[in-house]
Amino acid sequence: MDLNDTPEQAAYREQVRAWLEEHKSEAPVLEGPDALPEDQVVDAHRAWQRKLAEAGLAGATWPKEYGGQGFGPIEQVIISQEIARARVPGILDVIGVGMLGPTIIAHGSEDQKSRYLGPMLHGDEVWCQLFSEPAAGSDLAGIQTRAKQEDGGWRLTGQKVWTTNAQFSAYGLILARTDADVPKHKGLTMFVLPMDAEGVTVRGLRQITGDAEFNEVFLDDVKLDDDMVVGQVGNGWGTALTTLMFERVTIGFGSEGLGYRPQRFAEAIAGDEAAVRDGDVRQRLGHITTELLAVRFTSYRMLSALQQGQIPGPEAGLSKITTVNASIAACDLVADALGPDALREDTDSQLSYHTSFLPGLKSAGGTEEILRNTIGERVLGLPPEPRLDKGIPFSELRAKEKEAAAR
Amino acid sequence: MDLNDTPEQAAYREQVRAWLEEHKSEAPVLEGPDALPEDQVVDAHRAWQRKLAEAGLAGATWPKEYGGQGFGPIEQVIISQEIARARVPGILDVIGVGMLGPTIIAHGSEDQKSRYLGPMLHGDEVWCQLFSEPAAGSDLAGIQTRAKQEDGGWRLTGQKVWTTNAQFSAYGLILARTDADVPKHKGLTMFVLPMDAEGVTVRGLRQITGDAEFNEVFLDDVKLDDDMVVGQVGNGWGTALTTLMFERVTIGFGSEGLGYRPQRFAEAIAGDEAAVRDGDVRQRLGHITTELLAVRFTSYRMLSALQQGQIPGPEAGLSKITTVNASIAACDLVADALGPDALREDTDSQLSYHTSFLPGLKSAGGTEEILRNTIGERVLGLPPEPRLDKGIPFSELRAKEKEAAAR
Amino acid sequence: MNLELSDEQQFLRDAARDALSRTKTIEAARETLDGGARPDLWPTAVEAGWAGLLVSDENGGAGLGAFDAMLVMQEAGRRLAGIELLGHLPASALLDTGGYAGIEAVAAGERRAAFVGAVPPGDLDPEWTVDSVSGMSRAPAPTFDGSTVTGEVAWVVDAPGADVLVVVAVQDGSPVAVVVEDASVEDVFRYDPTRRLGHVRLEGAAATPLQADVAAIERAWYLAQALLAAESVGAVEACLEMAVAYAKERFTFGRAIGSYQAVKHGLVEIMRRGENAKSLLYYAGWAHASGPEEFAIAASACRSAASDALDYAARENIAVHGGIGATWEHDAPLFFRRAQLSRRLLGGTGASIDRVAGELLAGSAPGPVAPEGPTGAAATAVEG
Amino acid sequence: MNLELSDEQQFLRDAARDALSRTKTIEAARETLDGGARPDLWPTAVEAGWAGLLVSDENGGAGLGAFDAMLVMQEAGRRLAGIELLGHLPASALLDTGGYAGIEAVAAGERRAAFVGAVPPGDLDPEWTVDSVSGMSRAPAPTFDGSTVTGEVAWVVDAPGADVLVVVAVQDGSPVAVVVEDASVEDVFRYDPTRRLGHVRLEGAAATPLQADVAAIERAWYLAQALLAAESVGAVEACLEMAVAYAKERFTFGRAIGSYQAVKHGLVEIMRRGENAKSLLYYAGWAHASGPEEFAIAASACRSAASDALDYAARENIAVHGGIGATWEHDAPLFFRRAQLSRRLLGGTGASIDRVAGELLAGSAPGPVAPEGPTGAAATAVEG
Repeated sequence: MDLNDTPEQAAYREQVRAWLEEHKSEAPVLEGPDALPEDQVVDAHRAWQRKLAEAGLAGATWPKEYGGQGFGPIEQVIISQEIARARVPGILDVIGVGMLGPTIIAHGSEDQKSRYLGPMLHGDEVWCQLFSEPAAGSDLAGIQTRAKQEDGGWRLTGQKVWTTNAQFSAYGLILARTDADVPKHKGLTMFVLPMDAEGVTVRGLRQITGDAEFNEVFLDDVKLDDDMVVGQVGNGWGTALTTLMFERVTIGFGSEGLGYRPQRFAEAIAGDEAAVRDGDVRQRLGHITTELLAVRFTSYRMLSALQQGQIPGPEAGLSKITTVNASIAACDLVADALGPDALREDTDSQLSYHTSFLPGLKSAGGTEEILRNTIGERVLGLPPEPRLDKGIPFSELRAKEKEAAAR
Repeated sequence: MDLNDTPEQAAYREQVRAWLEEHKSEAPVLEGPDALPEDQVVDAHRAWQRKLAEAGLAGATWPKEYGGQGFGPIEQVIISQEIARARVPGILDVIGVGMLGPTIIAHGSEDQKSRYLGPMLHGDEVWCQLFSEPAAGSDLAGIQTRAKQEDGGWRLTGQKVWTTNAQFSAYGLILARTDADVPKHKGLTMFVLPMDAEGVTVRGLRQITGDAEFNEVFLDDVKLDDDMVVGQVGNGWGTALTTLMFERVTIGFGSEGLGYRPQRFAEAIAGDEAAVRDGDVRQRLGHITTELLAVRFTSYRMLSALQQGQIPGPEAGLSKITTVNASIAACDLVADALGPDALREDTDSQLSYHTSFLPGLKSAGGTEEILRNTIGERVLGLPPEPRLDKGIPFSELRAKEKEAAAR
Repeated sequence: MNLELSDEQQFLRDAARDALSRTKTIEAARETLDGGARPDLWPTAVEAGWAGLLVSDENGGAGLGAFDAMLVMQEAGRRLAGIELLGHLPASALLDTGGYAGIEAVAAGERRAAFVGAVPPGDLDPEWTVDSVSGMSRAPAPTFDGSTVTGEVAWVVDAPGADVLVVVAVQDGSPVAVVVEDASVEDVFRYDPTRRLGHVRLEGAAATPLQADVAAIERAWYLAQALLAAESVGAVEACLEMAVAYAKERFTFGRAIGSYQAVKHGLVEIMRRGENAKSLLYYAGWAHASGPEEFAIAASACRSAASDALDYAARENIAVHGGIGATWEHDAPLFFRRAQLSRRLLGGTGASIDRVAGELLAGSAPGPVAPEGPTGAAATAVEG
Repeated sequence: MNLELSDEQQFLRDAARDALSRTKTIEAARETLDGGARPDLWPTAVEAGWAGLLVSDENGGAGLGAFDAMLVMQEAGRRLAGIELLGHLPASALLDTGGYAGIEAVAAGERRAAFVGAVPPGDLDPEWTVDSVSGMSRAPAPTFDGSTVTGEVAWVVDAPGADVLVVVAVQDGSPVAVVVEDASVEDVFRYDPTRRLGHVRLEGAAATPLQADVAAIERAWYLAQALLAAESVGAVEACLEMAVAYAKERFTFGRAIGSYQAVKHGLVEIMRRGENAKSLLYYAGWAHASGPEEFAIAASACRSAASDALDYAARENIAVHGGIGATWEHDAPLFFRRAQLSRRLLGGTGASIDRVAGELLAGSAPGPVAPEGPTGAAATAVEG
């Protein structure tokens, strides 16, 4: 057991640190009082990603032939740690480089790889993930966006939701139903969607916070050529699973990835003598800290396993559950300690923002219930719930549901 | 809205109080340093029940023709309150008089009523409830005790469990399967079981506390005549529901009936200055007290509804959930405040006893999960879970389960 | 014993529901959050006669009880109606019994009052204190010198725009309730668009003392707690209805989500908490009318149960709705905002819970003699 | 970075599992509760070499680290083995570095040691304190006058029958670790038959000081916390196995109960808590070896997570089993008893949680620089 770098890792860390030291003055300021004007943020961030990519600090785990370094996860973590240490932003397109690029590497055609991966890595073309729909969240395979085949291509109609970055993306990876007459997991296909195609409309979706953290994307008879299919027609679910596996790795990093650190909450109350001396405040803070520290070391365990070539299982979702719930408890604690003043929305503290934002995060990336189901069944080997949708053609299933809801 | 007695109720209360004042010296001492020797407790308690019955203070809600007073629930509560106030025991056979007698009144033959109700009310014959089995707890209708018909009677074989008072009961009301070839709720029949019948064995069942609070009852080819059937053959489930409805009323009285009062826990820690000043201890005590006070007023609401002739719904189970969980939290709090000393088993404080006893109580009278299911479906109108056992003959069901478990 | 609502109470409740349904209060809350004007519901309250609810007949009021006022608050809570009764009602009760000359205008709602209360001493803290602008450290109650009052009270509910402030202050160590008609109130907005809050700053403001003993002043504080509780209970019921309806119509994996135990049990938990809080409203209502020595613990228990229930209900409502429940256009976030701010008002929920513990530890025996159930014993509940 | 167990660690763990499986420890616990004799497992510990686990090579020990000791404790916890290592190991570490003459006999297990520790000062309490016989009010640590030690320490784990006590006392305001070989120890039994507890009473008992600075004395205290945590993690794993197995074989309404969400999610919650605690064992092990300034927060977090996880697991295990899980013949109650008593030992779990908060508020930055995940940003986790 060793948390320290091997000599090779230490050397690599030194190299990354040196590059960042030299270039950090070129990094854009995205937050705080010196932040760039909002309308310059995306372009500045994009330019910074290009520099990181040129230095080999973006997509380090991608194979060399597609512009990566062919590194393992530890080196990627070293990059992330050093970026955090230098207090500069990471890349702009974490969804593309972290999840969608790897999906194209695994399932895309050679033409797709050579066309899309380079611009993605360099931030020239940002990507978004178009999976979720209003009626397909927890039950992701219940996708209703239809793709009808026609000569040499497809026509897509439907609606996607919870799409991060759609407002400035060049492309999206979209999951659509190409066959409604087979059971629901079987009739799906994955496509590349140019976001500027005719019939694509992006609309910001305001959250409880008042900000549009996500988008809705509407598709009205959007034409796609055959060469936009990723993987095989009808195998969209299998392709999506690859994306979700990479998402899982990210989720496994829980509070670390989400930036909810215990100090942040402690600092908020440390100035109030009565709070610091209150037994209830201290117990709650101690509990929250314990949970968030545990997530940190769970992520090290996962990283260690990744490094040994193991694929993380669904238990990675536990870190997301822990992080979200502990962070919710922390916001609650701070508001109890500071009173209504903790809920002011016109400051930099972001506590009020997180108070509003976190309840929605409970449902993102799989609700807690779905995660617990999956872990119970796949990891603990518990029997599944009876499934009423198994083997039933999708079109029939919808009709049944409508009927049941009407009762 | 009025919590006070009407003039009639006040007059009745006065009358009960006067009787108790006059006779309380005759009441047995069942607990504490002056308690009777253990082997005299049951007989003394039985004699006391007889006196209460003769004074009209047992089974007051029973119809007059069966020895009751034909009163409503408020008068019964007045009796219970005055008994508590006088610090004397109530009746011995609360299960018989409270639940099984009313079941016989509702479903029994005239012969059964005239034979059994009188001695039950007077404590001459104590009764026990023989429903639960090792494999039929939450899923009570899954009963496996078989009753095979033969000339003029039945032969019963099987095992019952969690039977309170079986060790000194004269009779039991027993639910058995008379037909395994119909779906499980349909093949059941209720019988009167003389506890001294040949083939009946009672064995104390020790709990986590070390005491045998319950019994197991084994039935080995026990012969019962036809006149022991209560209600109709095959309608045992319907008969059992009557018993369970009366049980629900009792459960609805939650902490009151169970005797978990907030003062009791407060007293345990009030002497420790550090505990009294600790913010965490105070928050926890405040929460627990709030929950237990709520149960008290929920019981008043139920009583008020009962008095208007309404039958309590499954939501009465919420009081049991609240009481048990709040009491568990209270024991936990006291042990946190007092340290290991709270767990000594050789004192009168009973805190250690309750610490051990309460986890088992979670499952008694319906697990929390079953109660929440029922309330969700019957009160909130939520759709039921898919049922895999519906309409399937009992014998087939068992075979299926065995097969599934073996997988 | 009879806990059924009387015919008059049912009428009062139904009339409140009807009157409040005429304004789109929830939609208005969302618009206010987006910068729109706050709807003025005070005329509705005046028309319905709620301003004088707790004022005696002879002073032009309806002479009703705390429980009746709670019924109205419950309806207001159900619709997130930003009506100024939470501040007005406790103030009006003190003005009524305190010999205030302008009481009839207050009862008629021509003059709106607000209660600038203080937390009574507890088993550990001998002082009267008020909420400070930030932090758990509490501020001393304002001081009264016989003619003027000085001090600062933060987060006073319904203070902005009130014509009359009833301020709890301390004179020579004893509490007094004084009337201030010309105070400096800083209008502050925090998180919940339905709530009017003010920081009241008094620097030698002219003040007239009311006839009110310590018990009456304490009683007003706990009345405010009970009214806030009632308002929260109404909001819990609204959340439960919303979540149950969605759980019946939303399908995943071929089943309505309400058929899954995780969802079902969560909804039952909203109900459990809501019903507990509701039972405690009866306790507070009874204690206000007939058991004054228990009103402190009853109102505090009621407030803490209701605040916690609403916090739970608002969060669960969002969770049951999934992602959509956290969007701007949905009603669930408005209830969430209400829950979060309400928890921190009037001393904060934690202080109410602490008060319950303090009262219990100090030996106030809560509750009248309790029934032990028709069959009177524990064992029945444990029979399988 | 590599958190995999080394081959030696895997061997140590497997050997422990094997050695402990030779005694029916769980059955023995039940019999002890019923008045039977407590099995003596010390010979097993001696034979396996655990007595000298933390003693350096040159003093006849194995010279292993805290994490290795935790692996052994985890196996002991899994089987409720009442082995006296929790008292012995921290004591042996102090004796090893403190220049104790009889260290080789201690390393060989010929003489069993017990640690009579004290809670180090925190951000609010400047004193060294020990557990008192009853209540939250803490007692001062014993005092040392240069040759004798006086004071009373309650609920000392493994003290009865120990040959050597290592007592943390205070001399002129500074902590010292002293060796006492002739102490009065009252054997006390509380609730968990597998645990040997003693009230240690020292009235001018002859004592020899060890060479141990404040850091070493604090370190011994937190080592005890980490070992208790490891033991609890093992018990959590046992509860989880037991409950999962039953959930697969018990049927209600035609389905295995493990297929119901309420049961399934509860079992996953045991796992979540157990895995969190297990991750913190790594933290404590790492901090003991390489991050001494974080050992206090790491061990305290680890102990609190593990104690809470075991409490939850033991209760859930009973609940999943239904009525049968609360009967005398079942193993579940024995784990429950273990959980309840363990929570209250060595200062109590609440004190550990408080210490985590105190360390954080005092500004000890926990944890090495943390990875932000391979893709390094929050947004990915929120993508539907």
